[in-house]
Amino acid sequence: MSGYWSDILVGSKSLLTGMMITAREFFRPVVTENYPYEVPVMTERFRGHIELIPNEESGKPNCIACMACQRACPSDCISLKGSKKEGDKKKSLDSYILDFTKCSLCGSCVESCNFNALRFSKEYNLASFNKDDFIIDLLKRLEDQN
Amino acid sequence: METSIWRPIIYLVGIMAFAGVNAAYLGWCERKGAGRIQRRPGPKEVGPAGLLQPLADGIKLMTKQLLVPQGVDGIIFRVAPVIAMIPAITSMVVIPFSGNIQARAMELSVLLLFALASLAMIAILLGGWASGNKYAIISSARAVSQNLAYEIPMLLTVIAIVMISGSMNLRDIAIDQQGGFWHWNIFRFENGHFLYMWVGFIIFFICSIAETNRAPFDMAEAESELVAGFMTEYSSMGFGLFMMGEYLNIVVGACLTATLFLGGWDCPFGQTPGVWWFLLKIYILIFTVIWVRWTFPRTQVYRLLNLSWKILIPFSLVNVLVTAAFIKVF
Amino acid sequence: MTLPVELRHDETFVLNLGPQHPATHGVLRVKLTMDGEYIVHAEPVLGYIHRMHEKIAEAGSFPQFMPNTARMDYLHALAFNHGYALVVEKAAGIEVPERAEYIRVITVELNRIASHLLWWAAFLLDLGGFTPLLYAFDDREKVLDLLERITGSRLTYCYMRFGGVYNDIDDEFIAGTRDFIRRLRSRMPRLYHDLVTHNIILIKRITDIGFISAEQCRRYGATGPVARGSGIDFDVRKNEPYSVYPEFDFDVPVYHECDSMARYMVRVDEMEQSMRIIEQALDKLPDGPVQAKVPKNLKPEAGYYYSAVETARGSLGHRLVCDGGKNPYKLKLRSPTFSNLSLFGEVAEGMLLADALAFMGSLDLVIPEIDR
Amino acid sequence: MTILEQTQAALAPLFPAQEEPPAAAEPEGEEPVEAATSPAERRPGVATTEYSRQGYHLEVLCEPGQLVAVAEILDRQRFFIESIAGVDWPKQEQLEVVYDFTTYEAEPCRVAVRTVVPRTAPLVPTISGVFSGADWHERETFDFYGIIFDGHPDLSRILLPEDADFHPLLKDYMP
Repeated sequence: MSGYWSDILVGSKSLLTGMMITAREFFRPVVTENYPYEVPVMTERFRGHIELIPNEESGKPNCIACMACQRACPSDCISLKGSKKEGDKKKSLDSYILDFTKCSLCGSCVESCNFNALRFSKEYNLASFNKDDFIIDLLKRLEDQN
Repeated sequence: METSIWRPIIYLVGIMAFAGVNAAYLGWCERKGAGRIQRRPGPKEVGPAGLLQPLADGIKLMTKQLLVPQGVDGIIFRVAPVIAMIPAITSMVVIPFSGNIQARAMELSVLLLFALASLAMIAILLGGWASGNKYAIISSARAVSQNLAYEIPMLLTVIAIVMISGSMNLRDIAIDQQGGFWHWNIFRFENGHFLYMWVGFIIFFICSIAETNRAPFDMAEAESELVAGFMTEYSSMGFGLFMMGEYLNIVVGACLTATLFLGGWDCPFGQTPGVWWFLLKIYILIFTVIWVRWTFPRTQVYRLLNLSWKILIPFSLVNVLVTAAFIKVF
Repeated sequence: MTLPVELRHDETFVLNLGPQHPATHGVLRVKLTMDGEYIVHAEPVLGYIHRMHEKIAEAGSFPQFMPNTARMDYLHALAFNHGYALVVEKAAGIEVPERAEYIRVITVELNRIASHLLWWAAFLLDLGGFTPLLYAFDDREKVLDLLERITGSRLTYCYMRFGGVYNDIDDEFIAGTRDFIRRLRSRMPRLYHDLVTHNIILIKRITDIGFISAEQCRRYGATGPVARGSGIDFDVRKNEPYSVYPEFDFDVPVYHECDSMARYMVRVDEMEQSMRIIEQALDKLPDGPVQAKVPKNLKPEAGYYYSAVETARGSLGHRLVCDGGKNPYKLKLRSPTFSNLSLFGEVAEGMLLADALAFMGSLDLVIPEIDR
Repeated sequence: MTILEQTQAALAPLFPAQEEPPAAAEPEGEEPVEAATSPAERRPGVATTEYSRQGYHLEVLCEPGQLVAVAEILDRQRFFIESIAGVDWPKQEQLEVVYDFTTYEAEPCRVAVRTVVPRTAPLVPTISGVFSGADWHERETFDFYGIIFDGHPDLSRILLPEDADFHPLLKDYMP
């Protein structure tokens, strides 16, 4: 019987405490980020899809088509072609296609690159109705940016 | 007067409008309230502060197809949502919004309200049954046992009120409490003696939450157990009507609580009474219902019945006896 | 209190709980044979998001499987990273620099707090309380921000490397972590406990529900908070210390009630213990490199290897078989919830539907980890 | 006596022929190499392994027929089952099943039980009667490798669809 009364008393008190807590929260400011109006800043290490790093002087990609990233990729997202142009010492890039539909953003490619040619982009608004939008030509992307 | 024919029409339109606006905007209030409690803004895109959200929702629901799944009882399935609305709207007829705003002051209005409240449960039972969905049937069975269990303490507390007021007319009960908050049933002083009617008020309030199937007693909907309970198979306005019915039941419950315990349209400080006071009271009560919903987790079926049979019913019985004794002795 | 079942008649029916159901937190299907609201027989049906990670592991090289580990238990991804890194390091004999070990522990424990916070939120959601979910998410968001800062992603981290971690942590992360701990410590009693733990509805709802005896735990191989809620003092971090866990002073919360409330309390207490570990690790954090020299083409010696780590849900085992090649010859993942869930059928028998769902919530299921 | 020694002692009577040589004779480093390339070549027996390198203390190689007896001994020693892993050795025409046991006791002790069966007739007795938890693990191994666990109450697909007719973790399986 004592359990009965203490249940009622302790129980009612706990319920009132709970209501007081939600009441307190009711008057506190909202913490929601107003997403499309307030755009978050991505952290420095944010792993978006990859992009090519342009050479500081020439603006051309640093990539020398060594294929390390292609080999490192666990899901075969990357296909690139390179060739040695007339008069150049190193190979340069002909095409760099990222199949983002398969990418799991693991960053193995960036890690494998020894020539400072790849980095993560800060793009996170990736949504489309068309699957083909995610087969990204990084070379073209770089040219468009310049 | 020649207005006699207009009177029912005016009231009908008035009640319908009141019911419609309430059903629509309580949804908005609930979402806003829940949002604030959870420290998010709630609906805010459609119109200023999301005020047009109910309109958008309504249009969406009305333009959608009412899916009638194969194997359901077609007629009952379609009729059940309408049945859910009837008691909610009809109940409004006898509610005294103020001294002169009341559609019909019936002698037995309390009785009528309780009869109608039981009808709301029938709608849930029919809807769940007709769906032919196992979740829906479980939900209906729960709703029935719950409503049965909670009608008893609710009625018992009301009996105490009726004994004090000596009337089953809501208008008379409200008039009996005029003249400031110390006259209200909840704080009632009778011949210098304090009647512990706040116990009855708490019991009544808990029961009204349970009767309207609101959290933490929403056993019938229990979205994490029964998906959406009796509404699982409903789409479009079938779902919409159930939702409206639910909100209207809350409004009726709040009106009843305000009339029975909080002095109806009386001003707490003994000044000019009016409909505004009544509305203020019911919206405070409705807010409390929303507040409760977004604070607590759900109870369990047998805990719920335990609460009713082991705590609320004994307490309300004692409440009736004590009240009777007070009235007899003093 | 589980009520005794009395089958008065044999009118049972089958209720398919899932694969799409709010309480299964993913695509788990439970085939319930019901008598009214009582469960006569419960059989979980798995495999709706099975992705055959073990075959993928065999197809790629050792480092190439690392991203996949985070995709099994997406709530405690870093522990899966850690477990896989440990077994390969064991096989290949790689030494991990001390700073990297500390960073691993800090991040794994942060992730454990995030995981428990999410469990707490989702459990309350199972019980019909929606508001605690958003409070917990508010705190979890802080953890995710911290982890995003150093790992670059918010959920599927892929942060560990053989012989170390991907990136070093910075001062801002350390300050942020300390802030977070302070914040959670202050919110814990006032918000979490007062609102939920001491709430009479919750106490009545989950006390004595889902009784799992210690013997049952052993027969089914249950680990983690499920076992610890049944009075078994078993935590891989203590029993088989790995990484730098022996250097820290922390307790393993054990409750003997064997019910859902006990499991609830274990997890809530574990958050506090994780915070203690993080604080100590931050205090002791040594300087040095975070990545050892590891050969590019990793070819561990042939043999059988096993390694276990403690994830938020229990003991995660990696059984690795190498044949001397650059791919894992066989990688078997022992997922904790797979074993924990196998208890469900036996325990749920005779329970009410609502209680069974509360019990299921207390097991803390993460379906991709069960299905792998 | 430590749990390790107790278990070793309890398991010893099962392998009478092979009492003497176990851990003492062979140096640990090379043993797994041999074992991995040709699992069948080692004789049945109990051997300690190097915990710091391999992550478990005791390795039991047994005939499929001895499995239930081993499991019962481990059950009496209060072990619990962690996992069951299949391994395919197509060159040797063999399938191997690796059982992992461990204990809740404070002193760590992990036991791996390995057994091999011919690839053409992969029949292993079930231990789900001893450890209820083995039920699902055996179903999973059946699912992936097609190993039949004799006496299992419900040996059906668990992770793959019910109507799957392949065993994906076999090395010669190509999707």
